[in-house]
Amino acid sequence: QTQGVSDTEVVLGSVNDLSGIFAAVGVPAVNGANLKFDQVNAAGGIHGRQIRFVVEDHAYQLPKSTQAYNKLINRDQVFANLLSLGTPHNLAGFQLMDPKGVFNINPLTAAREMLKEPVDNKFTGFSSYYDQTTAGMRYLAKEYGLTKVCTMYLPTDFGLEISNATKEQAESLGMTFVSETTHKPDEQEFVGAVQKLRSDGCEVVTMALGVRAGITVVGTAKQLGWTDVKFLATSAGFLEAVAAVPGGVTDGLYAASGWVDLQARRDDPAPAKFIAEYEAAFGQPATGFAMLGYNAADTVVRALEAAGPDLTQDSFRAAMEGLEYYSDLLDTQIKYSPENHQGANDITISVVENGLWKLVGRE
Amino acid sequence: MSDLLLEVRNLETFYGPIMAIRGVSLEVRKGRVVTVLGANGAGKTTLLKTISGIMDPEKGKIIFEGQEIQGWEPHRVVKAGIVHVPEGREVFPLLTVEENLALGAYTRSDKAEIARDRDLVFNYFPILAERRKQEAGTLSGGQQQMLAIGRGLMLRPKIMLLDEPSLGLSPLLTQEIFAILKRLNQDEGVTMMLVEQNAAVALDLADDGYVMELGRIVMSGTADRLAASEDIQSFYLGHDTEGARGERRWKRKKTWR
Amino acid sequence: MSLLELDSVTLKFGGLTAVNDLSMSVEEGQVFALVGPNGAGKSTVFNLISRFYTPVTGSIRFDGKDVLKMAPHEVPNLGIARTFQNIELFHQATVLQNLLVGRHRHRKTNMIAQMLHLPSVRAEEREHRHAVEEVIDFLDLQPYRNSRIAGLPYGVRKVVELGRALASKPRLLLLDEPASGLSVEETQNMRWWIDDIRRHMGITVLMVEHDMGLVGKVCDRVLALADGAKLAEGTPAEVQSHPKVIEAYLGTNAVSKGGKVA
Amino acid sequence: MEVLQLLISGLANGCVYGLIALGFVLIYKATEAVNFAQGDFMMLGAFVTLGLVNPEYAGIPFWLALPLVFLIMGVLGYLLDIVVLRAVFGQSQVAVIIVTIALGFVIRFAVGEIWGHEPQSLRSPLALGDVRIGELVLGLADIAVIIVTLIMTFLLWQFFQRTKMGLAMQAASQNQMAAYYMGIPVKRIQGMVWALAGIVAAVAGILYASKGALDPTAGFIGIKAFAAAVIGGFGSLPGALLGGLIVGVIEPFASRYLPPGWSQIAPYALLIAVLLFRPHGLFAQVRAKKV
Amino acid sequence: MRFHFKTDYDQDIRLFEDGWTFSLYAALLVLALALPLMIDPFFLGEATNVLIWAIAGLGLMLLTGQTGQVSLGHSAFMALGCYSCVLMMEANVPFVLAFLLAGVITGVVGALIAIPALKLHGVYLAIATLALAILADDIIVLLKEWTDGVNGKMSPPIDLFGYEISRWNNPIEWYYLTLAVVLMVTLFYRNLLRAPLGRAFAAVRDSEISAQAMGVNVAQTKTIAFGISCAITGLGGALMGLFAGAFNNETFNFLLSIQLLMMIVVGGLGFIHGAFLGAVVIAFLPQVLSMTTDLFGRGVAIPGLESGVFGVILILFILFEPMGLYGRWLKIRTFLELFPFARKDMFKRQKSYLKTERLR
Ligand SMILES: Nc1ncnc2c1ncn2[C@@H]1O[C@H](COP(=O)(O)OP(=O)(O)OP(=O)(O)O)[C@@H](O)[C@H]1O
Ligand SMILES: Nc1ncnc2c1ncn2[C@@H]1O[C@H](COP(=O)(O)OP(=O)(O)OP(=O)(O)O)[C@@H](O)[C@H]1O
Ligand SMILES: [Mg+2]
Ligand SMILES: [Mg+2]
Repeated sequence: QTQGVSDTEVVLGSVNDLSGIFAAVGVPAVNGANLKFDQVNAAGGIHGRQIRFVVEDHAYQLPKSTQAYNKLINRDQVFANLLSLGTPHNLAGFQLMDPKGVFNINPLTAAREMLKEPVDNKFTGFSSYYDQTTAGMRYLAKEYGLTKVCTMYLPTDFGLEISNATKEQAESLGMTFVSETTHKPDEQEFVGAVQKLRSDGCEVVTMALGVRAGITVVGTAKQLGWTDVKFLATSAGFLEAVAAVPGGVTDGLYAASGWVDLQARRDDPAPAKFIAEYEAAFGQPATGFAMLGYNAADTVVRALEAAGPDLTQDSFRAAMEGLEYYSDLLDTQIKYSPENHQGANDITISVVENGLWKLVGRE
Repeated sequence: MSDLLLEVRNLETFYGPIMAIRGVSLEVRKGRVVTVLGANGAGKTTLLKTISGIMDPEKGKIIFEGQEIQGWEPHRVVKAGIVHVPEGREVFPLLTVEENLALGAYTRSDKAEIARDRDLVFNYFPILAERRKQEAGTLSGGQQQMLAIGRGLMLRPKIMLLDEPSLGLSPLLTQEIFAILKRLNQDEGVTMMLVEQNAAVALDLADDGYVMELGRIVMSGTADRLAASEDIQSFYLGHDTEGARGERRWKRKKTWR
Repeated sequence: MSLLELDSVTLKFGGLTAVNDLSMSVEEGQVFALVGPNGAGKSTVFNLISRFYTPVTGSIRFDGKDVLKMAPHEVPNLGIARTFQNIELFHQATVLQNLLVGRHRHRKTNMIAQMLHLPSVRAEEREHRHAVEEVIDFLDLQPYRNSRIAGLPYGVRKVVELGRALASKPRLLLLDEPASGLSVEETQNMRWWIDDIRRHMGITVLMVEHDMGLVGKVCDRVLALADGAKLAEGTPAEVQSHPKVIEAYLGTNAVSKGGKVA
Repeated sequence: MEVLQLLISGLANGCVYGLIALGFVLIYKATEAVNFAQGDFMMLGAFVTLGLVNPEYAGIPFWLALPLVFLIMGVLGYLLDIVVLRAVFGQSQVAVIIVTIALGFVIRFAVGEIWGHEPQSLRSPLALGDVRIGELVLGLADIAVIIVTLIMTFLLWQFFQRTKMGLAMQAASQNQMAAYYMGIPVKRIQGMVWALAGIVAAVAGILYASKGALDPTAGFIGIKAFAAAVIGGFGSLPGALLGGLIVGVIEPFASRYLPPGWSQIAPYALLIAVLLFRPHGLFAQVRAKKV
Repeated sequence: MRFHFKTDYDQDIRLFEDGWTFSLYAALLVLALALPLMIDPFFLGEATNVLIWAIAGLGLMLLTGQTGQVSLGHSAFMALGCYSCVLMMEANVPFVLAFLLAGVITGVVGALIAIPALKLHGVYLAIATLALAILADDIIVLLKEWTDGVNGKMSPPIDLFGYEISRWNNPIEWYYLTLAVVLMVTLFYRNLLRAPLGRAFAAVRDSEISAQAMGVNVAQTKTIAFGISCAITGLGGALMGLFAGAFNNETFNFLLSIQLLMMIVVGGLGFIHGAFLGAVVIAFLPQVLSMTTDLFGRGVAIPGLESGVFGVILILFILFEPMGLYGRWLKIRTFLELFPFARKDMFKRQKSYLKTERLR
């Protein structure tokens, strides 16, 4: 008997941030996944099994997340977790999941440790922040010949990934690392930081900030008349709301990410369908993270289907490792293999133009 | 009786499970001074607090000018014309003397009259005028007591409930206070209910009196009658300290128990 | 040598001279009263002795030791206990606990021993309790032993405060208006208590009191204060008949709870 | 020039803290309660405005919406007092602290439910446009913040200093029983001050939202405003403003001149330093008790 | 109704008032000891969690409930306890020693911090300590050589005299370990309360001026209270970190301090029982909420529902009984004891009024 699997049901879990500082990421992602699962369940489930998706809120706090993992794994007996948010939170969860072989699929963190040993039960959805940042810097260096790179970051796992990428990869890209500033999530005034980076002569600034802060930084730089600089965000800042700030405040902001922006493609058939379905279900506009959530659920569903009626941890792993398809929702190719547990390797580079993200490059 | 101003009927007040007032009834007639005597913990303070709405009674009625006022919020009671000069001063410690007095006139709006009354208070207690800018919390105990009384006067009440007005005042000032109260009563017709440990002066000023013990009224009558009672004389006036009790340390039994 | 000596002590609050070049001395075994109009500086003198205030000039000595060199919490260790005019009890605690705090200066065990509740701690606790029960018996506080201060009438609180001071077994007791708010009967009790405190316990008493009846009966010596300076000093009778005291303090028609005074 | 720019931006920044701190102080001065939800009040005020003004919601013209916002927030503050705070009237301050913290949770939840968790921008006429004086740049919103804060502080200060109601509020905070003895309707007055705090929060929220994006966690800057109020001497209105300015100014300077990792510590380190030397803040409201 | 006829001072000094009370607590202890036999590992983990919260709560209770100082900085001391314990364990200090030393270190640091903080009262102390809690987060990041900054540390398994205890392999042993710490802390706490130091705490809380006049060194007493409080909380923090399996700077976020304060108020400020009742509420409520939402089917995950409902429940708790759960229990008990003589509105709150705390 496989944990979390019965003849009529397969239990999936997620430990997410529904009320903490990353609720803007966690909530739409969970909604997106729910949308997909509801559709699948309504259509009769997979091999006769309904999907039960249990979501726990950790509000971005570690002790709460262990509590949540304990509940999901020991009480709800989940088969797999998906979309779990936060690097340390996931790492703590591995301690419980690894001994039981519970899968961790497409966690909502782009940290490289998401594929640490034992890698058997771990799958990620898209490129890491590290790779995204590197790709973004490469693009800007090539396109504009910029060489002086700086970073602004929150002292969190997320911030550290991006600042490390900036510092470690600058040289290999023919750039020099010049300066850095750190911030707190509740900061709202960036004149000092922007002045500092400006006087240090930064040409590219990688950003690992909260969404609200990121918008303010770009706005402040504009206000102070600092125009000969490129700000580069990652998938964490790759949100419609950032592009849609009135007055063109964020115009010219770059973002490197693992997918192509949803709103920019809202007239294409797959995104249009998703946007309509999502808005009908939740009464809120669909966002990139909703799309990610939907896609992760889709990946799991495909694997469950491929694993066949006899669902075990081994059959599921084999199914995941054989998955290969083009996601027209994300506009990226998804391919897993026994050697590669990272689904999408594409990195997209976009820039804000007229209130929308415009795709300018792809790796 | 048309000149009945305040009437308390069968009042019971509790502190949680503790019954502090056990069915008290009393009457205060317009223009009279009524004193309530009683030992420690008899419930005098509780009685006054219940009348002024600071505490809620559980049973019974308080009728002021024909209106039932029990259970009212205290500020409404004040508006109706009852002012309570509390035990233990209760001044506003971080406000100046002047501001404390100004608050006494909170319910009034006639500026000229207020100014006149304030000058009157300053006239009664010149030290307050001298210290008008001092924070009330730094006044000496007696000075705070003067302020509390002065503040009560500023309200221009129909009836004043005075809880131990002479507490901590010098003998000279005690005499002056009682002279002032007498004047207020006689010239301005202010009715008073007076709780006072200094029974001699209280009975001297009062027209009627009640004696409370353990939450009940045990004796009542005109002040003169009470003053003549043997029990009152020995327990509240201390007449026999030198005589009957003398250097004896045991106490005589109270006959009303 | 006197037990307590104040030598030309002066204290100012801003422009106000609350105590003005005051000298006084209290002999061992005396009951000494400080009287004077409201705001004369009597409580301030107490606060100076308790080290809540530091005088601008002058010295305060207790049993030859310089009180001004002590921190406020060290003063009780000299054997000085006090009560407050406006009652400062630990209002959330019971009477018993209040009195036990009075024993604080007699504690012997340290924190670790107390945490482990070693036998020495228990022995000490019994000892404190014994001392406190004596005070309770003396002041007739038995009915209130386990009542919280918050629910006690004013008069009882005054007595509890006296008890708390007594529990510390002081050599000098400072009483700020011990009889204010007490009825005649209770004032009489207070008189006997003060007498016993002096006679049987051998404690010197310095008190502030407006009830001249009480002062006349229990005090050996009276000092009248006005505007922070000495007005008169002597036996109760001498001070009470001093014309300046009558004018500034007593009035011509002084009454005390126990009847007419003069 | 750079220094001047930092200073001016810092002042504008500090005024936002000052405005929130004003809300804290207001309630403290009149009730001695500490409202830990004031930051969330501000956030709520901003979202209410956003809900009324932004085209994707009600789309009412900004200036027309303002009185409506004040009304809504005032009523909310008053209701809050009636429904929640009156039940703990006369109870220890810790109870009020817990209640307001919990209230913050509820407000954050409700706002997230109604307006979502993604950052949004208020369509405020103040958000657009800068003012340039030589090399100095200031947003319109910054200037508005400075002016409004100065006016509000002055008005509130005068209100407490000069009016009968202000005096009664102070009295009610110092001794509720005695205030009742004076005929002051203590509970009603407290309700009014909560309503007033709601309005002040709305003003702060509107100005805050005009300066940048807004999301339900914006209320957390209340903590810095708290630090500001304490530095100023909790309970002093000019102190709140001064504290806000100090915290606001130290921030840009710290991030400009301190090494990364240290700059964010500055406001809190400053708070601790101030308290070390002035335990009750710059305009201390605490006195030694006379016995 | 039980009557107490006291014939001996020891009756007031003893831990238990009488045989009845003693048997009550003995039964409780037996129940606690037998708990692992009765519930599954998941709930046992939750029970352990409750006990850990209770330890941390007892620490804050000593300071806030007994001495009257409100601290919002205790998350910093939990962090200190946790990091110091784990660092020592990593340096091969035996667990028992590392654990106790972690308490001592936290206590000493707490006392040192208390010395300047002593001049502060009420809101000022609360905010200064809140600043401390916020700073702790940054300091952990700055000390990344030791603390591994934001990446955090994995908790090493506990080696108890050669016997390994790990959270996932032997939850029962973990539970007993926690229970032992709880018993020790509770006993120390009780002992303090019935000794001069405990009375000095209460004296400082109620009136600093008269405490001073009774010879209580207010500064020293507060320092000691702060120190002991921090030590206990540090132990709680160490257990919390070890139990969580992994921890970093955000684990001991200032929100933890706020939860801790909520916990002791909801439980009943000033009572040892309050810390436990509060811990049950704080640790179990989220679980209960998430189980109830599971019960109602998955539906649409409502973001932040948990903290929203949590807030509402806390508000209701306080409105229903500002004295906390234990206060309510005391009333119920009195009612039952007096039955049938209790009046219905015996516990109706008489109006109460506050006076300023700005006078010291
Ligand atoms: N807060 C309280 N909680 C419980 N009981 C109280 C409370 N306040 C007073 N009591 C009880 O109520 C009774 C009456 O007290 P009250 O203060 O009215 O007496 P009093 O006559 O004014 O005494 P005193 O002359 O000493 O001022 C007392 O027995 C007291 O024990
Ligand atoms: N902290 C202070 N600040 C300013 N003035 C003060 C302060 N403390 C006392 N005073 C003033 O000093 C004078 C002496 O006060 P004190 O309390 O000693 O008087 P007292 O003799 O005890 O009077 P009472 O009999 O009324 O208690 C008073 O005028 C008082 O207003
Ligand atoms: Mg009384
Ligand atoms: Mg005095």
